[in-house]
Amino acid sequence: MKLTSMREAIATYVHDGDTVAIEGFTACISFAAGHEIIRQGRRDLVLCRMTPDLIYDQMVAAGCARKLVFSYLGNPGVGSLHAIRRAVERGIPAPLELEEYSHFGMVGRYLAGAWGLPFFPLRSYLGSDLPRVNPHIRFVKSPYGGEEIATVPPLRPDVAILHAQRADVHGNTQLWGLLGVQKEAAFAARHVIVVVEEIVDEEVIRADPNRTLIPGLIVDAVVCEPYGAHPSYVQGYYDRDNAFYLRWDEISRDEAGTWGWLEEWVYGLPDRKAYVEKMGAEVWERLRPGEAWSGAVNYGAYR
Amino acid sequence: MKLTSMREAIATYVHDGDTVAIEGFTACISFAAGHEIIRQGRRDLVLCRMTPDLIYDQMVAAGCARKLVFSYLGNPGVGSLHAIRRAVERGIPAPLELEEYSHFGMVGRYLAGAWGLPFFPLRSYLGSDLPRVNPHIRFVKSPYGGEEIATVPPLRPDVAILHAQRADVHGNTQLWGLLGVQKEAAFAARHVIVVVEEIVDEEVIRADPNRTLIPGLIVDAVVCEPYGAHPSYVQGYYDRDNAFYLRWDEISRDEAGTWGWLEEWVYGLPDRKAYVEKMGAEVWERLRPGEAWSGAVNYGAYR
Amino acid sequence: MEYTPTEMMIVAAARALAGVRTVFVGVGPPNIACNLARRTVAPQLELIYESGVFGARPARMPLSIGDPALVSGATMVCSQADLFGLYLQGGRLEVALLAGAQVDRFGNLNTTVIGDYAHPKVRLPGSGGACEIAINVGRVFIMMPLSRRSFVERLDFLTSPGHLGGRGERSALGMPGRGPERVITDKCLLGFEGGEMVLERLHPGVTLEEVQAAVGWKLRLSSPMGTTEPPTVEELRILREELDPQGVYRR
Amino acid sequence: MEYTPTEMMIVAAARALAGVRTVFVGVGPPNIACNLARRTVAPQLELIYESGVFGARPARMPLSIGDPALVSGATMVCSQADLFGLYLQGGRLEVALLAGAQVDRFGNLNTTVIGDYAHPKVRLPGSGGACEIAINVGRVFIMMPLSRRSFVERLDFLTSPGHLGGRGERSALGMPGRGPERVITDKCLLGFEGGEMVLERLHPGVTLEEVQAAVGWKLRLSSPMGTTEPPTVEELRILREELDPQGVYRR
Repeated sequence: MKLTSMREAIATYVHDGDTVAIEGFTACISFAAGHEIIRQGRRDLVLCRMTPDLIYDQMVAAGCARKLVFSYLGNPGVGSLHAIRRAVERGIPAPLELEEYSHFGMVGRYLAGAWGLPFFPLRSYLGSDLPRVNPHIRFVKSPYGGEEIATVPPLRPDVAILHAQRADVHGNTQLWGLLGVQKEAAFAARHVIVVVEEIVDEEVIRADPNRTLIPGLIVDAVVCEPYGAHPSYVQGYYDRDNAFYLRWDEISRDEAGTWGWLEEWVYGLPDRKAYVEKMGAEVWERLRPGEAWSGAVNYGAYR
Repeated sequence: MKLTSMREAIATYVHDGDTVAIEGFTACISFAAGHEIIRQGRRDLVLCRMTPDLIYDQMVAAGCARKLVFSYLGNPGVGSLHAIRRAVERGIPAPLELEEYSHFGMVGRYLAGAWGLPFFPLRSYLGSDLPRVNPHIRFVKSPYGGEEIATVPPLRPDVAILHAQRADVHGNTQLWGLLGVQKEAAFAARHVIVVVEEIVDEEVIRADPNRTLIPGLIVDAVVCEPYGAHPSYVQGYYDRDNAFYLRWDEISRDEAGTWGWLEEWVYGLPDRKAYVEKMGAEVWERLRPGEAWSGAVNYGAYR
Repeated sequence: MEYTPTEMMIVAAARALAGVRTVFVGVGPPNIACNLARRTVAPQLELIYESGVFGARPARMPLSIGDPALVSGATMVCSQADLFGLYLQGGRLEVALLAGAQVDRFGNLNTTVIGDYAHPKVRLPGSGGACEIAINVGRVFIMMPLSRRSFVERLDFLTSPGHLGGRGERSALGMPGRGPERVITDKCLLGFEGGEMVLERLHPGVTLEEVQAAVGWKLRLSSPMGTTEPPTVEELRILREELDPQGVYRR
Repeated sequence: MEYTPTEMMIVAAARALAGVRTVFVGVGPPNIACNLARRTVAPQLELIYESGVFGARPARMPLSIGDPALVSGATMVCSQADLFGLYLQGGRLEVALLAGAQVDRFGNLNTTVIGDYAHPKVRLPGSGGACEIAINVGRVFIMMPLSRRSFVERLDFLTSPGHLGGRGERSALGMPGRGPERVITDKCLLGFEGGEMVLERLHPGVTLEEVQAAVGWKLRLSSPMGTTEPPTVEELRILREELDPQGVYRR
């Protein structure tokens, strides 16, 4: 396929029981993909993300997940993720298994997966209780002097879903602003869905090859979904909807409120286009940044 | 110091016996720095480079080096490096110790140095004779299933010298085109000298933060040396002087020819400026590429 | 001039950054403290955000460490792999400001759970980058309000190592960083001796009894006991007018 | 139509790439062969250069794998760490074309020294990326002119592993790649059975005796022995007019 709809992409590459990584560190989180997964009623997913954020709070509330692989479980700058806490503390709607790392540990797991390594070594976890509750965190002796260093195993998601500013129809994807672990997650995964604000001509990509983060070579599906990362943000396209991150703290405090929101904004809508329309022009107006251009560099024409 | 002359930078950060890495994969090789090191008569250097190229052939011929740490010893696209072969095969002008890896092994050594790791694991060297002749190449058992994987130790040069298109006076450096191991070598080194075609205003760097490869934080000296990478090239600024790479094959075939060239183009000149003038305008004209601009992206103004 | 305990804490943290070149920073009070330090005692201070931003020059006070305002106009933006590999583990960061739901006398921090891990009373966010920051950064400043709920005899979970059981235990494990050096609270300042917290200064108007009552173990005291200089007019002006005009962090 | 042995070798290599999606390529004949394949049997073939360039569209024939003409207009340029880590070791590359100063019957390659390592008769360039390419890439095609100096009974140095001592030795060591699958020369085509080279086809006009005389061990033969289809007019036209107008690689 390659260029396709979100409905098609999720139907084809996300199955019950799959290990799924929707990454993006604060920026470029594909809420559009998460909502479509909820709509299609996927179950028993193993959800991987450094920072589960609101998107996994919503997917857990909707009953899509059986397990979370993560390193920071909070609503950034606000507080708790209430739906996930309900699942963990009280098994609502269902018990949720936790596999917990630190940020660097998650980065190392993606790196090992992407680099085809049996493990990744990192200076963390010494003296911490984390290895006690997570048997996947181990230690190895350096062959140079025998020092002990922590290791994490490779993470190979069945599918990684990454949002970015733009790609061509072949899936060659360019991202700027925070890079998070988008590249490592993409290369670690068996299948890759790229979601972008704009599909651009191949020549736009080829004009700046150093800006290409994910090559079409490893991309299975490209979905064009403007505002698809809201309420997170896309550098240069729209701001983070901090007001919504605050509102979610109230919405999600009880099951009724959470369900009400899911009914209205996910189940009640056919697709992201409807979400964007329902959200309304003034919201997008409020979130639109001014312009700040990068300037251009010369690669040179060599004949 | 930071912004300074090549003479100052070399005098301050390159000492007899130091471990030095002048990196750059085909592109952005700081010949200007290598020639200044020759002029200042440094001795017993341990020279590290994936591809020693002409610059180390010249430095070895001049008697600067006691050891080479490398992974590919050739004149790319042409043939042998005759001066280095004379040193290795016949001890002329002096015996040269070799510490030999594969490309990935050198990359892994820089990565371990840059990342503060005691070793870097990689899938190489199995069944090869290289570990037999290089005891620094070892193997470790994975703590997940006990598979054996090769390791290389960290490389921490006393100084790394990297050429790039541009930097600001604080040393914030932007590079495009081939990236080689410039970033990893810089972070692995105890001191960093950055050599650039242009010093630009800090605002030019800040307009495109994703393009910044080496932060001023780790840079000790910035030298502005236009054409400082000739006969290698700088993307968008000048072409590779393939004619010179071919000519060097003849020049370097005997000691007399090699010495003659060094006398005329290194010892006989005070600095790079003189080299550029002596080379002549028509050479730079011949090597000037046409224009091919990257286009600009919008980072957005967030207030 | 009037000021709140939180303002005193922020000002004290800013002063502690005198002479520091690189600080690993999160949002909220630590971010305010670092920006106050830049405008006062540490003009050369470089802030590095966990999101991978270096040399940020935000046009507004960032609301999260991933705020897009941190990116536009920054000196450099790097991947999380580079941030943790090249900068943190690579030994490029001098100081980090950390906090937790619980801290013990050795500066070990808990940000994971209250109660039993398998059946937590409260599930907290977890490590984030704190565990490797605590191990790799040059020096750790702990910055959190003093309270008996937070300063405990025994942690429910050790997320990020401080001095573990005391003197020498970090180096025995080969940790690159020197670990916790100061604890900056809204009531007092503490240091460490032999890996254990020692009360060094009381903020103006705070009594030793108040402090001891808010700590879950018998505090070691330095003598003579000092008193913190109150915030200056200038410190408060920058804090209130430039850094936190909405007064979000004043309470 | 007349053609040189080198042209026959390049054409045979191009044909061998039929159906391949990604190839790890160096300059010289392999580069010409890959570009010929794209224009004939493998239009979807993606070339990846050791210098970190993907989807190159050079306006001139590159003179080195680091030629700036490969960068301008390419789909992506990445660091050497990403190239070897994400692409090669990450298992994204199907085929690589390799050569050496010496090859043995198991497809093991020597690019390091002739003679003793400590006191070499000839010091060769060394591994470059060949050692890890030979271990990690899906399948290896060896492309080199046949000669008794190169096809030897015993290597002076084993730089890049082929099938080592024969069947199963690679997998026993847990190598991701399947190793050498074809040997493409200027006189013949060879395959592997049980990890050992087997002569499969003679190029037009070449005799079995010529081939055996240029190989340092008793060659195993497949029966029936095939003959290579000579280069077509179209293959030669593309090769001579489009890819190598100067005729550098025709000799």
